[in-house]
Amino acid sequence: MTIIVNKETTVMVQGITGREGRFHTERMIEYGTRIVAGVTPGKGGQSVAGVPVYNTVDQAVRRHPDIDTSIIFVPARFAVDAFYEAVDAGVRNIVVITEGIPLHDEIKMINYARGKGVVVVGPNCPGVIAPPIRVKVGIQPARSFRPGHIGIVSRSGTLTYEISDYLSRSGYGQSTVVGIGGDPITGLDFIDVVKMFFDDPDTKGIVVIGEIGGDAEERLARYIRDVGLKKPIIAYIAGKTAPPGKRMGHAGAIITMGMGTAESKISALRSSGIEVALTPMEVASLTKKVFG
Amino acid sequence: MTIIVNKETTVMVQGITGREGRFHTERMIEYGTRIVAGVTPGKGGQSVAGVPVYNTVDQAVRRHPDIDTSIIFVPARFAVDAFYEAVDAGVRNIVVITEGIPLHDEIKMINYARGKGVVVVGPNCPGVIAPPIRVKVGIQPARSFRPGHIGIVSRSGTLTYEISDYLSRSGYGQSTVVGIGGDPITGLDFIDVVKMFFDDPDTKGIVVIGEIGGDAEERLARYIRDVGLKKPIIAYIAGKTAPPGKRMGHAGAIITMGMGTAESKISALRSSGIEVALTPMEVASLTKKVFG
Amino acid sequence: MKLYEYEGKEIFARYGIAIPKGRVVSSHSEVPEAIKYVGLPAVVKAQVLVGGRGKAGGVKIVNSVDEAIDRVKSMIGSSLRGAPVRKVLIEEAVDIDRELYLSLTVDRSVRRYIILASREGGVDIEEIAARSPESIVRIHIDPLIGLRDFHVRRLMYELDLPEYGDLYNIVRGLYSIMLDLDADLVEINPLVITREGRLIALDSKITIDDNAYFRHQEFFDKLMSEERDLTEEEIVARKYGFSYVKLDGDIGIIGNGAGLTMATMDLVRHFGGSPANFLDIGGGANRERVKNALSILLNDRNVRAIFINVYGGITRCDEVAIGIVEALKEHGTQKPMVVRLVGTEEEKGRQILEEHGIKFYVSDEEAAKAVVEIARRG
Amino acid sequence: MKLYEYEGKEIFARYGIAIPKGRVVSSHSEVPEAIKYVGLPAVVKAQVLVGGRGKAGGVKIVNSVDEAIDRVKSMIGSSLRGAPVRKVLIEEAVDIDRELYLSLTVDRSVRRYIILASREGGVDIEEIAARSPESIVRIHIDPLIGLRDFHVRRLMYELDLPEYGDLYNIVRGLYSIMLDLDADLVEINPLVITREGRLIALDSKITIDDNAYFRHQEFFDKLMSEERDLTEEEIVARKYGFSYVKLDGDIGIIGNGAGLTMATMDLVRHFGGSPANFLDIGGGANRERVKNALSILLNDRNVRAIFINVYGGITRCDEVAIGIVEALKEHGTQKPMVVRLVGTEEEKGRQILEEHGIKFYVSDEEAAKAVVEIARRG
Repeated sequence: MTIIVNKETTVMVQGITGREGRFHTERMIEYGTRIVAGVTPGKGGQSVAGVPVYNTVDQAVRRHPDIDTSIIFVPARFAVDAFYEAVDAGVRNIVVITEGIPLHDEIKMINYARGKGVVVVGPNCPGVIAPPIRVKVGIQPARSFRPGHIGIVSRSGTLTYEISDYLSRSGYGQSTVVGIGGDPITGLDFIDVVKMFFDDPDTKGIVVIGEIGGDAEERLARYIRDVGLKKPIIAYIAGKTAPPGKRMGHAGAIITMGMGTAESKISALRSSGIEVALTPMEVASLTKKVFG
Repeated sequence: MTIIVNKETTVMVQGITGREGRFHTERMIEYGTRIVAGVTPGKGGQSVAGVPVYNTVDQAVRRHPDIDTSIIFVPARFAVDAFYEAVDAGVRNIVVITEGIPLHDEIKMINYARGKGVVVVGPNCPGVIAPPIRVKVGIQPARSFRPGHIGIVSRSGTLTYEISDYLSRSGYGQSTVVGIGGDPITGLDFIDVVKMFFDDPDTKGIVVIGEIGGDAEERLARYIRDVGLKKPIIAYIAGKTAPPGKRMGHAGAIITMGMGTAESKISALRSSGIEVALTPMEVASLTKKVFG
Repeated sequence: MKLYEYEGKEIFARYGIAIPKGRVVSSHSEVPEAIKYVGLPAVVKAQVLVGGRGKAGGVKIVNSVDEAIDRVKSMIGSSLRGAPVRKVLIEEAVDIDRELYLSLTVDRSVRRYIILASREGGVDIEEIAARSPESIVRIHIDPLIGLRDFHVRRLMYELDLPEYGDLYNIVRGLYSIMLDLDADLVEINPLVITREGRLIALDSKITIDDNAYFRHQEFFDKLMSEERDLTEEEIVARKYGFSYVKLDGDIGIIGNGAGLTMATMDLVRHFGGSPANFLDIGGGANRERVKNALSILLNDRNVRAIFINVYGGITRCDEVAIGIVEALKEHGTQKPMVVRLVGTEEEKGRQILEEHGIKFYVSDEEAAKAVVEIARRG
Repeated sequence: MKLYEYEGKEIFARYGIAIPKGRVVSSHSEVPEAIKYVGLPAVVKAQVLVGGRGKAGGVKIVNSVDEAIDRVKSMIGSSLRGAPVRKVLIEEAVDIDRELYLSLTVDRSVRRYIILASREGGVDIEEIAARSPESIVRIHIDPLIGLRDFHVRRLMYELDLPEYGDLYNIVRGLYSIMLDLDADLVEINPLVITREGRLIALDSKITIDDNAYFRHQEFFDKLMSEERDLTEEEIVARKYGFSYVKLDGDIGIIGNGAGLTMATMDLVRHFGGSPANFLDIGGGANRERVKNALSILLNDRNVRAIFINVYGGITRCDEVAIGIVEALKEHGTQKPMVVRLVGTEEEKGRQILEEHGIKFYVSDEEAAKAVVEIARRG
């Protein structure tokens, strides 16, 4: 089994006719993802990589009622509308690749979608990839991933490819890899995804890739203290050398109010029995240590 | 068992120091309801019928963390705020007695609360009463009700007392009686409550008291056609003589767009195997016919 | 509360929805000035709140000032489907290419706002719904996110009008009006596309939620300062706070609670009688309220017998009884009456009635049979 | 983007939040006029965007025009905690009874807005949080229902200020500012209660979400037309769209993706080196972008060695390699460099580097060790 996506996952691409949408639609189809529809207002009737394009999400889901997942490539100023359009149409999973969505929009989008039970990956994220079933709803380079039993959840993009790559080369493939996104507000947090991995029989161990800022890692540590370490977890935290009060790229990566330092995260995770690697490569060696 | 309320139901009264709030707090306590707190801004520190009054719901629930239900007597223009205050504080059931809440407020309140999984009875309703456990969160006259196994769900107030009274006199007491309210938008509809009664082992039969306007009865009929008549249902529909296009008291009781006539409701219900009484008294005689 | 066409159009204009050039007149002496402003040919439209105005002759095209004066003269002071015409709207005649229907209201069954639209305008939506329900475009709006661009986009594609950028502003305007003014219906029928491709609201229908009065006091008071053709029901409702609806039968009905009052009407019909009205005195009515309610029916010439059916919850039977006695004292007992009184303070109430020789019933069915019998005997 | 105190206060005033009478001056010649307007004693406040201004001498009370001129003279053109002072705000001195802290921001961990307040104002909230966390009032606001009266009521009771009706307007004002301007922080510290019982915002701190630029283009452009004390980082970020942060080490870092770039910095530190910066070229960077990034570091005197760590996903290694080669051509190779290049088009990228004699690594750890060694040898 995998999480968020499965063998039946049927995908619609919002913003399919844009440069990025088009490129990644091709890559996702190549990888094996079942993409049945695209949406771009005004481009209805065209097709991209053999996928029919519709003017509205409503038209797409009426024509393809099996759509359960949407991936959004729409530029930031229109992404919010596209997002609500997908929720309104009853889509169950939404992957928001778009970066630069205003904070106040994000906070409302996510609260609204969670209230409807919709799973939101992102915004500002690489998406979800499940190597065992060759389903990719995202922009990840396929070469970094191998089928296997390690679940990865991460706040960053390239660093995840890097670590997955190390794991793959060390013989530890992945069950599902989820990039929850780098913005201060994300649809899923570490706890949500770790819970899913705990419940997934095909995931034997979990890698958590965190970074400074916020308290997502500390909350995960608290959660693990409460429910117990049901599967081995190995964590890596980026930003140990970052000074407080500075934004490190991601709007999220900022240390304020004395919170969110790498030290506080690492010590919280360790005190919950989670192994913490000090370098990306060490994630692979710790995994080896744990699984032999 | 009963629905919505149970033996542990612990109640807060919002607007407890008003005339109605005070009067019905006394009646509810007399009946047996566990009321632990009241809220009226500016009246914190007072007490009503031995119940301590707080300035904010937050203070009340922090002091009495066992509060799970709120009943709102606050006047219409402040009721919306009181309602959100209760949802925000994590109360699980909210009974809104207040009538005259603007439609646009109601539609937002109810959508919001349902998204949070909060059970809303009303607005503009008599509340919930469960004679077997002597819990009343509402304004019903206790004398009309007897403990028993008939679940009643109704859009009106006095008509419900009337029918309950007939049932009580005929030897059919009630498990729980729910007045969902007479406004066009209500927190619960017939389907919600009938489902609960189907799941309640102590409810043997169900009485549905409908009226003209809207399509709540037709939707119930459709639902029963889909899931089957798991317990006997007897219905009564008020407004058979009402002309179209006129509002009959309740904002809800209006026939428009060719919809919501008594005839359409009665025939929909009957075609789903639901017995329909033609007079209030006949509800009792049909009950006798069904249960012998 | 319903707004007149011209009132609704003033609001449309404020929200950037195009309307025809127009002037409201309340006397034919204002017509030349109005025609000068709107030009010829023009349309004169009687301002009433009832439906079916066009079929009843309330809308006419005029080609000269004299014709306009004649039309206005014959309209003002007349009555249209029972409603008095006090004002007439004179508008430029618009060059119509197509007529659409567009409205925003609440779909109670799914607890959402709904955009209703049709490529057939100018016709009653209920007629369209009856004739070809599939031709009505229905787009729901979740109140938690409100109107979004995608709703309008859907509407445009479903109406096959993607080129009309104006439609965005119109739908946004309707939505803002609905929320800002607490309207429960905002309708444009027809919304016309002119030969030049402009979208213009040819009519307006706005209904305001009375419950929201406290938020718009000034606006409501301004509306009420206009002479409005309120129905008798509305006047009574505003004066006493009752829910009152006149019907064409001869048995007057008073009940407490809308459901019970409707059930009472139904019971009378069930036993062969014919209700003259619906009158709900509401919960917790005191003697004064009961007296006022009864007075309305005692003064109604169509009412031959009266049936008072009260189930006392918050309402106390003794208060009801006293109210009845006082009303009868004031009016004398010109009309036969059947009283059914149960519930809170039932004993006291009955005692009061007995002392004044008023018969009462415990069973609603017996009471209904009795009042039907009385009315039949006349 | 951070707003200056005076800019924030202009916004406060527009939203009905009381502020002291004040004038902004950018030269001492404007002082007499300003003092005439605000009266004496007055407060002169250097306008900078860094914290701790008071402790650094940026706020002074003056009792005469001459004193005010002296203070302004010494402030303007000076620098406060590294920030140049270009403007000074001159305000009436307010008769303070109590000082409070009040702000609105986003609590990311629960995805809600949060009102933060304290009965202790004028102090850094982080200090209060560290010293007595329980004294901070925290009230969450669900974005789906927004600010409601009950939130403010809670705040008033928790601050023990139920008599201050003004607080409603202030909190409503802050909330509207936050939403209308896409602010992620709106802070009043201190919010003072005067001896006459008025509530006045003595300071302002507003930070605007840069992502919302498209909604406020005019406003942002107006702000940017003012000379602002932008940091070098902000200037670079605005010019090239990089995320760039200067640090005090000597190894320049370039990465693609914030997480990977931070991890690269950490790796350098892990092996005993000291990063000179954080520079994230983002996803899908082309040669131009890589060249610009490298130029920044080549021009930085503190940088002794450069570590480029790219994991190509959307980013193509060949583009990165070409960018590096071009930057070196332009600058000459004054600085030692370690390149680690893997991922999309890795082979092509390596080939280009090899052709130009640039050494590259496959392992990030080896690359990090190498660059630390190079920097150490100097």
